[in-house]
Amino acid sequence: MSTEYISFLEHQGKYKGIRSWIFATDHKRIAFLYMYAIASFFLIGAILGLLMRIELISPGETIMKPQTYNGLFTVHGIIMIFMVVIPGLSAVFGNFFLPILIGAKDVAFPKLNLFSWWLFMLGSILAVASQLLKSGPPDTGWTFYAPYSTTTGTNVITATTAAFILGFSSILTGLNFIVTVHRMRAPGMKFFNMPLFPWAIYATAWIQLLATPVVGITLIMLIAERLFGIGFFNPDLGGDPVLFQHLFWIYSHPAVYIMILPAMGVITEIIPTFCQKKVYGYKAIAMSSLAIAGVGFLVWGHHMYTSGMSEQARWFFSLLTFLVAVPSAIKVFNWISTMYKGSIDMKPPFLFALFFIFLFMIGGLTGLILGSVATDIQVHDTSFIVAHFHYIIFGGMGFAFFAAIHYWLPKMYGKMYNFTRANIAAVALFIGFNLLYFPQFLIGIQGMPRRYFDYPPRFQWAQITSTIGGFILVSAVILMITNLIIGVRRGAKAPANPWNGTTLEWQIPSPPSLENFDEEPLVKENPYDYK
Amino acid sequence: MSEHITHVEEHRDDEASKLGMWLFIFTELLLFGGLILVYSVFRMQYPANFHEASLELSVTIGAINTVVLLISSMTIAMAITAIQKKNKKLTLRLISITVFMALVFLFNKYFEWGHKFEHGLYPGSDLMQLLERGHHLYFSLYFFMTGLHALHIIVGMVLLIICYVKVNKGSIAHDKFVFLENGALYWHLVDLIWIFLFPLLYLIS
Amino acid sequence: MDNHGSHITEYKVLVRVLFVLLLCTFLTISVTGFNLGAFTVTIALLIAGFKSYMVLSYFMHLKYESLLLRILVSMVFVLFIIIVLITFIDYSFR
Amino acid sequence: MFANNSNFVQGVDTAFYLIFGVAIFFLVMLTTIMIVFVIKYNKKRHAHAVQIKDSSTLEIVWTTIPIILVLVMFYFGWEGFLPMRRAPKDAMQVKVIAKMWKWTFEYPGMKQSDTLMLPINRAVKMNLFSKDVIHGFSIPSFRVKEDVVPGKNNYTWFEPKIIGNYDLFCSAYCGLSHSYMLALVKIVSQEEFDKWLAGLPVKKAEDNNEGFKILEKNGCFSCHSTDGRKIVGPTFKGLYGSKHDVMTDGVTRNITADSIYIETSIMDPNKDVVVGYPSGVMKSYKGLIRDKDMPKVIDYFKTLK
Ligand code: HEA
Ligand code: HEA
Ligand code: HEC
Ligand code: CUA
Ligand SMILES: [Cu+2]
Repeated sequence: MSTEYISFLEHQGKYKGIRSWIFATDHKRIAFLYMYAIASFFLIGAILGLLMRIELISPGETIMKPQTYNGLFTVHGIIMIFMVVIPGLSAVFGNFFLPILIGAKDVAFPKLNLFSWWLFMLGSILAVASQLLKSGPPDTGWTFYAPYSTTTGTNVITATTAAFILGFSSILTGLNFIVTVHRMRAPGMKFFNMPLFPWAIYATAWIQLLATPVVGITLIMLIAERLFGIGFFNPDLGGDPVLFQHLFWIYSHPAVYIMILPAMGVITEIIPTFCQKKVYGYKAIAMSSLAIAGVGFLVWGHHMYTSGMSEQARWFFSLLTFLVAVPSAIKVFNWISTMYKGSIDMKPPFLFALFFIFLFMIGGLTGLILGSVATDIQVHDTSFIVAHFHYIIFGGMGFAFFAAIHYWLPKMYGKMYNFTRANIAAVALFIGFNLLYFPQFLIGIQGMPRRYFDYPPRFQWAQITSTIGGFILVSAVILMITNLIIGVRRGAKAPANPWNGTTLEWQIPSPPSLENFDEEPLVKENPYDYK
Repeated sequence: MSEHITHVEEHRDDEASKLGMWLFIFTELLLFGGLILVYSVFRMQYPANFHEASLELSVTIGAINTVVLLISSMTIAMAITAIQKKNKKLTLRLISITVFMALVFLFNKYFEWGHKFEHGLYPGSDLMQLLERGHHLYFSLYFFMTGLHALHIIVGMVLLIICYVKVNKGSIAHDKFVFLENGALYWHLVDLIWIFLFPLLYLIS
Repeated sequence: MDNHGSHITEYKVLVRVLFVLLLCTFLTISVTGFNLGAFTVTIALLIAGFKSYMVLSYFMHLKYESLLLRILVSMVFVLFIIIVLITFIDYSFR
Repeated sequence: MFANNSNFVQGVDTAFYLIFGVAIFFLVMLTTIMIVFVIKYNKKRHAHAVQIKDSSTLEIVWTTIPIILVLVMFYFGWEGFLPMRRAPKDAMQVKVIAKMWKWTFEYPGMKQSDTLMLPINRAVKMNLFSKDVIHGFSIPSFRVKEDVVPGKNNYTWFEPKIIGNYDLFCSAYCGLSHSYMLALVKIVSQEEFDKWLAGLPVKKAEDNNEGFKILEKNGCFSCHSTDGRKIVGPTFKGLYGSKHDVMTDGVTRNITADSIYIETSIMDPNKDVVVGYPSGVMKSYKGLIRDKDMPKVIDYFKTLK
């Protein structure tokens, strides 16, 4: 059935215009839908973050009232976590490249895939609405800790409903991907012939599937608590606020691995390509993804060291937290070893990947400080935590996203972007990023609490540095995005295999045709088979 | 060109659908799992109160409902055997029995809940606020768990009714019955959850 | 793996399973009638566990499914039990 | 890096130094290796990649070493923490009462203070109580932090070692004025402390008004004063019977604060929002204050002339 090649972007389906997008069941179009939506939410979230930074530039009231600030970091957190980084890589690049990398025509359930996107939009709209509705933005922090969240007068119900729906969308995406990996691999492709990005997506999908229901039911309980006073979390009625924290983190710790595993997968694709070298320790990397996903379920209590948990629980959670760091360490070692004796081509995606490794190491290594009980007691709920997770989420997942878009954009749009500008943007991003978040580590150790609208003047030097860094960061992001947009609009035509990669996506034209493969793809023993 | 699109959509893989259904069942199990976790924590903290409060429930109604669900689970499993054996009429009959059983279950539940409501016992009621802590939590859990379960019964019923229509139309037949299989799986899930809810809520000593 | 060769569970097997399940239900109710202290819960849950095993294997045909699926199902139950146990590391020592 | 302000500083800081040491070592080492590779094996210098085989020995080595290292870190972290759970029996007991957004410290003999005054070199056990939501009791200089969870009797203890003034922060997010929920910790000599404690007035007997108790229990006084001060919300002093402007659905109107208005203000506070105050800050107390208690509350308001 070899028809002449028509890219999926030009392909004429049942619908025309915008409807050919929002009703598309093609995994590639859905990936684009996600990407545009997520990029817009990222923009909103980032602006909220920047507003917070401006507020914090000096002690006392600078540009807003405390209530506004409290609403800001809550909505910033909800948007960034539930609408940007959790769907981020897996819904965009997972959707686009998972089927291609395993030699499939689409995901297992294309309609369900579209449905997930619609749910995602519904949840997102609700989340944004919670910011605008009458009683004011939710002011609970993205963690919705009871009993504050059960008593505050703001739009908590709207926000939790939004999070619930977003969670449901995430579950369906995960379900779809698991079935895709099990049932849709091209003939001859065994599990251990899959590239490592599909492996990462597969491990992630299991977390999405198994952890998300727990937060779903927790949020429903929270809503019922507000509506009917069922009392599960209200100490006056015999409930237990700490139980809420358990339930919340049973999901939300695994969720941090939903964010980082696909990022690690992306990096694992990029490094071998630009080193022209087989990835080092294929099995170790694949297995460490599963190990992170599995052990990640057992460490949630490290967010609750100061909540008054039993000593035994603190002991257990601390021990397991340390152990879960080991598979991440293995991955870092493997990436660096892959560079050994490679032939390294410093193109923008690779530069982003290097920055990723550095920032991820800082984020992860400070995670060790948090895993140890004694030191976590000191820095819990301080800006040290804020720095830790921005390093690991934005520096990790964020930079991986940027790396991925620079890596795969030629394939997705069939166009090239300007490398010099991309490199400048990457370096500026890196500098701005470190200026923004590194000072937060320092004042965090000294005790600057997080979620503070106002602070003692002795911390101001760091806050100013941060804010300056924030502005550099914004400029860099704007530069990067402009460059990409120019590339897509007016860039040179991209060849099918611009980086000389070996995985399946590079064997088909850019952009791919509707069914990806016109003839059965050729599956290799080892996906990273460089000569 | 449009045959391309239809081609992608018509790709049929029964094993994939079934795997998908099983994965969905996993999420449902963990959804109730969260509730059971809450239940166990509170039961550990208020054992005596939970026992006293559970005496308010009628073991008889609970037991009848258990039997009803078990039977319905069997009939829907039989429906699959029947369709595999190309016995369309029997399949239809078995599905109707299952749906009927579901109605009986809901009917019982309705009376059970209604009875509580009459006594002013419902989430958010004044009486609830006056109860002892453990009793309050018990009844909150009771309403929450059985309520969510009843919701699943309703969803399952709708699924089974769709199955009925499809069997009738012939779009579910002996060589393509994965939809019925999935509907049945869902129904068994409802049964599975009840198997745990029954002793947890009704039989506390 | 393909559907056409899939297993057909005979009616009488299903009836027998139902019978066992009903028996178990009766057993649970009568067990909780006696006061065996902490054991009552354990026994009730063990019986419930057995019942769900029966439902899973026969009604849900798990017995005739691929090994992979069986492993996955048990994985989910094990995961849940582990989560409960870990939570109780906190609650039992408070 | 830190002065020895309390007995925990050493244990905690040892863990800090150790983990930071390992972290910096790995960060520097791996970054250097990475940079060296990038330069040395750049395409220009190294045009053809050399494919190397995986080595299981290497894999095992770099799995084992981190495992050993993390276990060591875990051990020191735990050793630094454990003493925090071993409060001496003879420690002085101080009850910490947290409510939105104020700390109160209750010393033996029903004496209350807003400042945490403590004698040097004496173990104190802080018994943490919250009247409303979760707060966080945190004194960074002493390396102590524990959440103040309503309905749960958490505690922490420490032994101050250096005379001086320290900050006490509320570390757990607790709403509007979370960042203003601060207190001063003053470490003084034993004599000075005794003198100060002796001079501290005994807590005044609870107001016996039923309505007061209800409002106290619901934490109204964290936002409303009874002495004319404006805190978060308007004062209750003279409220009953007064006339003032409120916004109802965006329209300003003048009302008289009668019992119906007060009841609406409590049950549906965002309906009539007092001009000059934010809406959405006060939550509805529907279900928390029962209807039959409402007359008592109103009666109490009447007493606040
Ligand atoms: C992408 C998200 C992400 C990821 C991957 C991680 C990864 C880790 N996190 Fe982080 N974390 C968050 C997101 C993330 N975290 C967020 C959002 C919060 C705050 C939530 C909130 O309260 O709002 C948080 C909070 C948080 C806490 C709670 C702090 C507190 O509130 O008191 C803790 C405590 O243990 C912790 C630990 C860790 C650890 C040990 C890892 C490990 O997995 C890291 C492993 C990586 C490495 C170790 C680095 C690479 C390895 C080497 C360079 C080799 C050398 C290594 C060794 C010798 C071991 N994190
Ligand atoms: C992915 C996660 C993510 C990301 C990317 C960010 C990004 C940013 N975050 Fe944060 N943040 C969180 C997740 C994230 N955040 C979470 C979970 C919390 C905790 C909330 C809580 O406590 O409950 C938090 C809390 C938090 C705080 C602490 C509040 C407090 O405790 O008091 C601060 C303070 O400065 C802050 C700042 C910022 C800034 C300045 C940015 C950014 O502004 C960084 C700069 C980036 C840009 C400015 C991009 C600009 C983009 C465009 C111009 C166009 C974009 C378009 C396309 C991509 C197409 N964030
Ligand atoms: C979180 C802070 C907060 C708490 C707690 C709080 N209030 Fe308020 N209250 C406010 C604010 C802000 C206003 C003004 C805005 C408005 O009218 O909604 C207000 C307004 C009022 C008014 C109207 C006052 C006037 O001058 O017209 C009454 C009456 C009132 N509150 C009663 C109560 C009672 C009773 C409680 C406790 C059961 C309580 N409040 C708890 C913040 C609070
Ligand atoms: Cu009290 Cu924050
Ligand atoms: Cu975590």
